Amino acid sequence: MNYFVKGNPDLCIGCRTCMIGCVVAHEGKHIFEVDPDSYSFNPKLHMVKTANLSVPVQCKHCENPACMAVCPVGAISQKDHCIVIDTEKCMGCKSCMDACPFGAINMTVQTGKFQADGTEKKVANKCDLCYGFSGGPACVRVCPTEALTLVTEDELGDAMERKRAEAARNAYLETHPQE
Amino acid sequence: MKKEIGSFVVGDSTKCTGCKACELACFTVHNRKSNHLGKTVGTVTVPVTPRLFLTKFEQGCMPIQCKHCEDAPCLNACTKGAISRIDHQVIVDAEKCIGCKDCMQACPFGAIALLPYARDGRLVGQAMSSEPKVFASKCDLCEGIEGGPACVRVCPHQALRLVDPEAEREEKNIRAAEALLLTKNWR
Amino acid sequence: MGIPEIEDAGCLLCFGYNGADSHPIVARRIVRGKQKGMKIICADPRVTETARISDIHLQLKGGSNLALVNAMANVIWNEGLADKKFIDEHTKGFDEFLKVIEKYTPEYAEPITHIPAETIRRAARVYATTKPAMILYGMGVCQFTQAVDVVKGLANLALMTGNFGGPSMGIGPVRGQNNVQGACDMGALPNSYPGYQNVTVPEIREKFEKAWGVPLSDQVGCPITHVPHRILHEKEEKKRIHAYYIFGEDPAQSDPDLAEVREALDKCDFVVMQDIYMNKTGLYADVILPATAWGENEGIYTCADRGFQRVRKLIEPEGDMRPDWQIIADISTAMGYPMNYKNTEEIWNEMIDLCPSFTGATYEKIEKYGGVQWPCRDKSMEDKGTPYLHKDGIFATKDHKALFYGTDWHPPVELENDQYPMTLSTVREVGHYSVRTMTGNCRTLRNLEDEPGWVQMNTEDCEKMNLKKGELVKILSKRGYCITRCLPTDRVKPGATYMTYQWWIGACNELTTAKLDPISNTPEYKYCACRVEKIEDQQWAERHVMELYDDIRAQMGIDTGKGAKA
Amino acid sequence: MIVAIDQNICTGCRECAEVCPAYAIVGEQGKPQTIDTDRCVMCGQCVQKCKSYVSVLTHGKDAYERVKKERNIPDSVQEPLFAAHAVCHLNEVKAALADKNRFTIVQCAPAVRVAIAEEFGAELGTLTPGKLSAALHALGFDRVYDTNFPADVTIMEEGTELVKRVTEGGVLPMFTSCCPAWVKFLEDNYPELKDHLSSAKSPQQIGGAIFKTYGAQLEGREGKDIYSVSVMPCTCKEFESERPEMKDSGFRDVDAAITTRDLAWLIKDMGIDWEALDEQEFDQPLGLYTGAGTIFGVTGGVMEAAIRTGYELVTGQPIPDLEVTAVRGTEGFRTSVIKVGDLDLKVGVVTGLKNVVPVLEAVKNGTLDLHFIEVMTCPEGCVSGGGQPKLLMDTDREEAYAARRAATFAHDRELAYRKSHENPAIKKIYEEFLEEPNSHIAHHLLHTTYCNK
Repeated sequence: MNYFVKGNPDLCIGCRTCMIGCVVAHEGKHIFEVDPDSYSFNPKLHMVKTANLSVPVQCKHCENPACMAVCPVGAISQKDHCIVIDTEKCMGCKSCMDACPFGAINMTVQTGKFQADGTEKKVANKCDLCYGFSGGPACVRVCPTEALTLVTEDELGDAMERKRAEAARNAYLETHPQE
Repeated sequence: MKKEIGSFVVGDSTKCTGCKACELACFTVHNRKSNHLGKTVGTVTVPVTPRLFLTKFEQGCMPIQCKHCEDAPCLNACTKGAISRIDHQVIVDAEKCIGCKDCMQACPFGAIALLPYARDGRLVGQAMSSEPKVFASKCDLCEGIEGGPACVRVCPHQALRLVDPEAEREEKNIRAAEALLLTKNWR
Repeated sequence: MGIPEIEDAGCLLCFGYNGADSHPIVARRIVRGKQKGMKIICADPRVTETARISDIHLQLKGGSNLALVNAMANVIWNEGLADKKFIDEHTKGFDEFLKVIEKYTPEYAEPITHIPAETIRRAARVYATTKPAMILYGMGVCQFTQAVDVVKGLANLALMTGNFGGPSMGIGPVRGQNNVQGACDMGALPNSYPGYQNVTVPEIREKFEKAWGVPLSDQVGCPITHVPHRILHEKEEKKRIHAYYIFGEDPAQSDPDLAEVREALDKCDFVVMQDIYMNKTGLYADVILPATAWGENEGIYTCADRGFQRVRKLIEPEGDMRPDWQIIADISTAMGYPMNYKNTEEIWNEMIDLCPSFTGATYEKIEKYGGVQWPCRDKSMEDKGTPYLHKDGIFATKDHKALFYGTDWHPPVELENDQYPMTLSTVREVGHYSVRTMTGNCRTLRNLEDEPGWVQMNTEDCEKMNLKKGELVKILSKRGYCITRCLPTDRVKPGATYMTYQWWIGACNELTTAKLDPISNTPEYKYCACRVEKIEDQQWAERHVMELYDDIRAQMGIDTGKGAKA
Repeated sequence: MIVAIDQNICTGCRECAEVCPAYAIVGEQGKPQTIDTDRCVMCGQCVQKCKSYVSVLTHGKDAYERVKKERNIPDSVQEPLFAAHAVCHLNEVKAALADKNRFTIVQCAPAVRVAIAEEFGAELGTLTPGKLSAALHALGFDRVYDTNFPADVTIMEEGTELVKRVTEGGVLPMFTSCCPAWVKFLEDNYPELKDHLSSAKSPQQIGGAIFKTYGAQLEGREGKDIYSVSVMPCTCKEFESERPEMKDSGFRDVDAAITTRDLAWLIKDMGIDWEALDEQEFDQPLGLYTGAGTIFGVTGGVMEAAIRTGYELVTGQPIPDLEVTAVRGTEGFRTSVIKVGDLDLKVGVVTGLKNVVPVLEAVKNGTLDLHFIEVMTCPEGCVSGGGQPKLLMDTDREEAYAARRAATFAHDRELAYRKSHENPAIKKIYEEFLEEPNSHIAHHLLHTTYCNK
């Protein structure tokens, strides 16, 4: 099963540290020291604030990802529990963006890269669970209120098992009220 | 200051009947001025050159048109500089196009066709050939045409949709966030 | 009380304080408190993050604070929820207070606050019956012309429920800016020497004269908010201000009624600006003194909970700049009073020896314990400072009794009218701090939000005006206008608008009123009448904003070649 | 075959089936469709709707020229061709025009003059009777007459018939019979109600019968020498002209019925510059017409024209309000009661053939209390006919119909005579030839009974 990071609206304070953490992780820690035009500020998760909730939304790393299915150039693939975009292959057609029901994919400028007519090159951008970096997803690590968790197969499986057992116990008690 | 990306039109094969009203409307609005089209068929004197293409496949049909890619292969492939990005949209300059077919090969959607080029109600000819000049015909999102994409407007089944990708993404974000409210106690 | 105590309170009354946007680290304590079962009552006209997770959200109409506070006191008394024993043993003036709050029934307060009477009752009951109950308040209380009265009103609630003198209770201001507490502690107030020692008390003056070897004035100085008046309109020649030395402050951005501030800076004979980056005030300065920034400095900051903390230097400053303390020492020396401090500790030691409440807070202790909350009077390692004040109900008055202080509510100064039918309140946004001298120069944060900022408006209001998210709008008051982006949100009530004050172009202080609280001299940033206008030609507006931005950067000498550069 | 679907071009979208009032289009979704000719009423709405054009991309470079040839379309035509189409008869007409021995008479229907200019780039609903007449003259027709004149005759005949049926107890309600698609629909689906149809022929056929008799007399010729063409907004008129009943002049009354679109092709094919044409009158006397004849082109127009005349026939008084707005409108079925002296004339107007089914059911059940019902097959009457200029974009449809309707009413208002019985040419033809409405000769030439199929 693919892993994914999910936010808990009860804990989130909407501070967007996760977004900054995401950029810092993906661009390397030196972004505070280098020319601002030399790096891309492309958070891979999006803070949503409505009247009654604040929470970041990011890729669910679906098991049957629509984004992967629609990509005409095979730039989206499954790797070690996550769905990743190969930005070298991506040509910014936005099909995946249109296909994703969560709005987890956006198009971002690739700093320093241009199209043939000199305009900015933009490619698809989404959570890659900090694929290839040590320490796991940066957003989870930097959240001041621990509102983000990495959901793994084991954890989800355990939770489901626990819930099933609870449901079974409850059903049993229904027919054996004396116990 | 705002970061923007290009809009595009997408078809919905579950609604499309394949009537080609979109193709005809596309041709009509794009040739209204350049080829003096009126409102009726009788005013047309040039071949129909749509910028989107009704496509049949095993399970149904739908129009296919340009996605206005943000790193557009057609644009990058065009050695003649006939394709450029104007107001976030990928636009072909038909006058500059020499019909080299590179853009067609680069486009993974087949969203470009080489079609006869007409001006002032007449096909444009070329020296040393009886064949008319052609141009790379692709969706320009009805740039400069009042009312926005004609295909979307004329579709009798609302099978075409103009996508504002960023706005739609934000809306989908909200729905996803609301789902998180329901799943927050997943453990 | 200390910030860490928040999460252990039984009940938190969060009043006019938006932790998530102002201090995420404090907000974290609130979230943790919620997880531990803390009841949260949030009084705020907006749905803040705290309001969102609160048990009761008192979404009051802006400018009705005291009516709400008095009504809560009224309910607590009338429903017999007051701690009579505490009142009898530890307080004075309760009977006079009762007379004031008598008329503030919830029904009386309902039309003023726009909160249903029953909700006020519910909140008062929860506050009075859940122990320990803590009150946090912020600029939503302080930035009104009736500010000090409301602080006292909140203290009244804590007093009448016996919520003083123990952990996780009492009333705590969560100060607006980092080290603003430190600035006050160090005497950056018109009326006090370091350690809140009044300049008008002869013995204190003499103590400082002796220590510093110079004669000192016995006159209270001029509050910052009086400066424009003292430059522009002061009749008495002797009182008129001719020179203005500003450091770590950007009045041309952060003070109300910017047009007046600019006029004052223009007319002022001599302006010195000392800051880490160029700012709006710097455009009017005769002399600019570049100072080092937080990572290049070392010294002590004071947290909102009176906690002294060490700040250490991370990197060596590059270029022509010095730490603030060195600049001051050099200027002082140049003006004929030599200051030859070798380091900050030397200054600190001189200061704590002159301030009885700070005397015990040595560098050694702060290092060892990670922080010391004053009062800390003894240098022995046993005196670890004071996590919460008024222990056992013993107050810092002569007779150790707290004084009830009741006042009537009065409305804000500038109310909505036909010409300006909406209200404007200035607020904070997380990620950008104060006047953007710090965060505005952080590229990463500027990527998150940049000029010209946003005006938060209710979605209905936006629909009525056909305003879309991100559209540029003009917002005006009778003092001025600015251009900013529209942010439709259901978190604010119809008729109200909110803007953050750090943007150069979306400078909401062009609109704010300079009317002050009579005691604190704090302006009414949280309430003035305004109007929002749609801009039909958005392309023009986008261009105009870009030109303004380039223009300001050019004036400040910032490279405008491609994007703002620090 | 008059209306057909080209199997090679049809994409199977079945948009035409949506507009077909006779459920005559059969086929699987996504596969080429065919027309069930037994059901088809040839109204041509499918032709108007079809957008599946002959495409270079889909059908190849040579497809366009091939299809044009297959359909006998003039070579000069360059406009898009579609899967659903009306069969073109222009070759015969062109041959007749070229034949010096034939005396060619043309008539054109009221709705043609408010639409044909669209095919030359004019605004929707541009009114051009003068240019239309000039173009027909330029094409070489020996006489350019007008269907509006026989429309006035229709009113005299049909109005008289109605008065008789109402006063003498005939079959009621009486249906109009001007619309051949409607007549065929009734014959196919409700043959038992045939007696409800007015026996008066449609204006086209009345014109045809008159031109080869009275018309021939006026020219001092014989009917056999005359080649009679009609220009119609309608694809079904050709079917009507081919009906075996329509030979009362002794010959086929109308030799060819072409559509507005066909005429535009012909004008272009003959190299006539529409823009440069000077306005010309229709030829006299059989081209003199009234506003009543003109409004036949819009839904409710026949009814309104009939009332304008019927009122005076019954009461002997001029109608107080000439414009009978009560019967105007575009709803599918609308009824009103018109005070005609002591009589409360209960009338109904149906437009859009699908809307007639409940009306017919009610007539069958005897639950419909009306005297006179006008039925037109096309959505808003003949202005929206299947032979009219075809819109490139259906989003213009509403505007097109409204503009053509408005132009028709504007034409009515500007004409010298607005009631059929006041038309001097009508008075003259009854004096000289027809004697009186519903006379024996009128009955012979101008009325019919539709034979059982």
